[in-house]
Amino acid sequence: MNRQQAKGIIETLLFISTRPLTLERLREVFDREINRAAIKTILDELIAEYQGRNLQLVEIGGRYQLCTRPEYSPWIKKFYQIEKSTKLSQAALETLAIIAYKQPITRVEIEEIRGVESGGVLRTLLEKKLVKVLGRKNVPGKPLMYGSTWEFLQYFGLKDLSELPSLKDKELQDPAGPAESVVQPLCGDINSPQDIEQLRIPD
Amino acid sequence: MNRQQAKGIIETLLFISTRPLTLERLREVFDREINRAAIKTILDELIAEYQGRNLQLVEIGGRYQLCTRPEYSPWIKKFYQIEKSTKLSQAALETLAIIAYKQPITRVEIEEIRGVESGGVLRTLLEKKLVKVLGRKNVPGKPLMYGSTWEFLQYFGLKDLSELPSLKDKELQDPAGPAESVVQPLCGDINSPQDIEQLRIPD
Amino acid sequence: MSPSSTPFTIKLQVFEGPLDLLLHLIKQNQVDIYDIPIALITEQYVEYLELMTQLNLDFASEFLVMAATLIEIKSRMLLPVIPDPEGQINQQTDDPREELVQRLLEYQKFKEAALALRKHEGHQAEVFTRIEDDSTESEKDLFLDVSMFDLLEAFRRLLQEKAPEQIREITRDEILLIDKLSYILEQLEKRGGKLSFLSLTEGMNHKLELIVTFLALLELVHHRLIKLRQSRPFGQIWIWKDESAASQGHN
Repeated sequence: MNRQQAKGIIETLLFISTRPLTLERLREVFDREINRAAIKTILDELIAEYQGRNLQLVEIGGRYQLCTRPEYSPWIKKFYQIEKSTKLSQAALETLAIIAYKQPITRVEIEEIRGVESGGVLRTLLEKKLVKVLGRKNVPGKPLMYGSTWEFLQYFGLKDLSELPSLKDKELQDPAGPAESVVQPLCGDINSPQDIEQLRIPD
Repeated sequence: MNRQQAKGIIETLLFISTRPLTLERLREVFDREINRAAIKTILDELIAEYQGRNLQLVEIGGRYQLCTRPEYSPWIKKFYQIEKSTKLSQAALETLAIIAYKQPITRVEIEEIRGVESGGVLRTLLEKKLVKVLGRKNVPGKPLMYGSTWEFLQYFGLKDLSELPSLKDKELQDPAGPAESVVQPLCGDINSPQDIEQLRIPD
Repeated sequence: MSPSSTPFTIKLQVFEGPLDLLLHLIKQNQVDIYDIPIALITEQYVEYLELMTQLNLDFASEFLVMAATLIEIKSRMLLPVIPDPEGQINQQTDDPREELVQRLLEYQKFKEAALALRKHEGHQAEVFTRIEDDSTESEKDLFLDVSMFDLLEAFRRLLQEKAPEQIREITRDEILLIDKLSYILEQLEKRGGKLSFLSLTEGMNHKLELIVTFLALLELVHHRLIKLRQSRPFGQIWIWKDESAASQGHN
């Protein structure tokens, strides 16, 4: 198998799949006889080639997908008579932001930050698969811990969690005051319980 | 609307549609403000451009469709086979859930809950190593008892069985609904025969 | 009914919680978040709550808790600062507002983050992928990419939507899967090949019966006799006769 053929196969598979594909899934088709690096190079080449085209190849959360360009959406909507898409509520968006930056996080910890009961919003997010249960926290009551999903990245078009906008807020930063810790998006393995930080409970 | 934009729109529509499109159907999206000849020219241009690519744009019986090239079909078939084998069917998922929550459990007991013969599904799950034989139940016939495996935990990203979501968890419940648990995860040692509970369908 | 047509009402409903309302008041008054004039803010905060009450608007109990907190802070501000046993006066920990300021700052960060995410959401809503072909959909129904939560969720909703009216002893052979299978197909035939899940389960109050019906549906999907469709998440589930499979003579 030469490289050009492998590229053709990869582009073909990206085209026929209606779902985004991981590098590993693509490798399986070659019986893993092509190494990851080679596939990554081909994918990067394809992404670059598509930059000059009417379609685009995007990487989201480690998955690759051929998709349309945003500027053509009015015609797609017209063609398929798609109505305006429903957006997430402010409450859902807020909760989602907290989960994305603070994962793994429990419901009580989310409510601590939001200042309001958040069970209903959390349920909606679970149903929409934008968040998932990561496990249980090792504290009394063993509450569930939540984190963001791959669908979360897709919904917002993020390549990975490191692409989350930074939380630093200039306006509210007090230069004289104690250095407010900037919450950094978590990029690594978020499943290990060591990563759990105790949130201070205001009394 | 310039010509380049019209071309981008046409290519985009051909891409997202999995069915072949007629020239007339494409014209509708422009409110028929572009004449047939102009659209035909754009389509012919696109066909020519795609000749140097890994995908192809074909005209069949007056309909246009973006599709793959025949030489890639072996890989497409392989890809779909992998897709199919790596996903669990709904029946398998059902059975797996019953085993996970009710282990150790015999085939007959599973079938009592599901109401259907489950030998085939059980075999698939055993092959995929998602369930394993835990031992024999001390009742006439000495039927085999099944339980979940380490691979099961891995598949669902669970640390251990205690992480299985329980319906008692507040977040997973409807606030309006009754706080009632249907299935409880088993947390202790599941290998001792004393733990065997007679299956009962919750009422 | 509340007079929801007044612009005032609409504005009130925007607040996601007490912290949101407080941030609004701080911004409106153009005061320093590190030096909140607590008497002024408390007064305005309580005014808002009173207004909401007058307008008969529901607000979460957390709003009331915050009002109490504000009033407590206000009264503590009036007390003289007492040095701790070592005779130290710690401005940082002794300012009764400190706790609240930290909470507001923390919440503010995520409010901003949500705003940034909103932009991403808008952009991504304009990107489309290939539309799934109908002919492959029945295949997709069979092989779902699901998590454990999906299953439990499906089950939970099923059982909760139909809270049992009465619990009675029933013998196992009273509800047979085969009966439910034929019942579903019969109902489908009666209603021209399309049936909503809700109307199918109408009048079924016993959990076991619902469970068996649910399993019967899955079984029919498996044998490609029916298709289950949902046009959107949380939407009504529709049961369709699977014409394609019938013509192929699938068993």
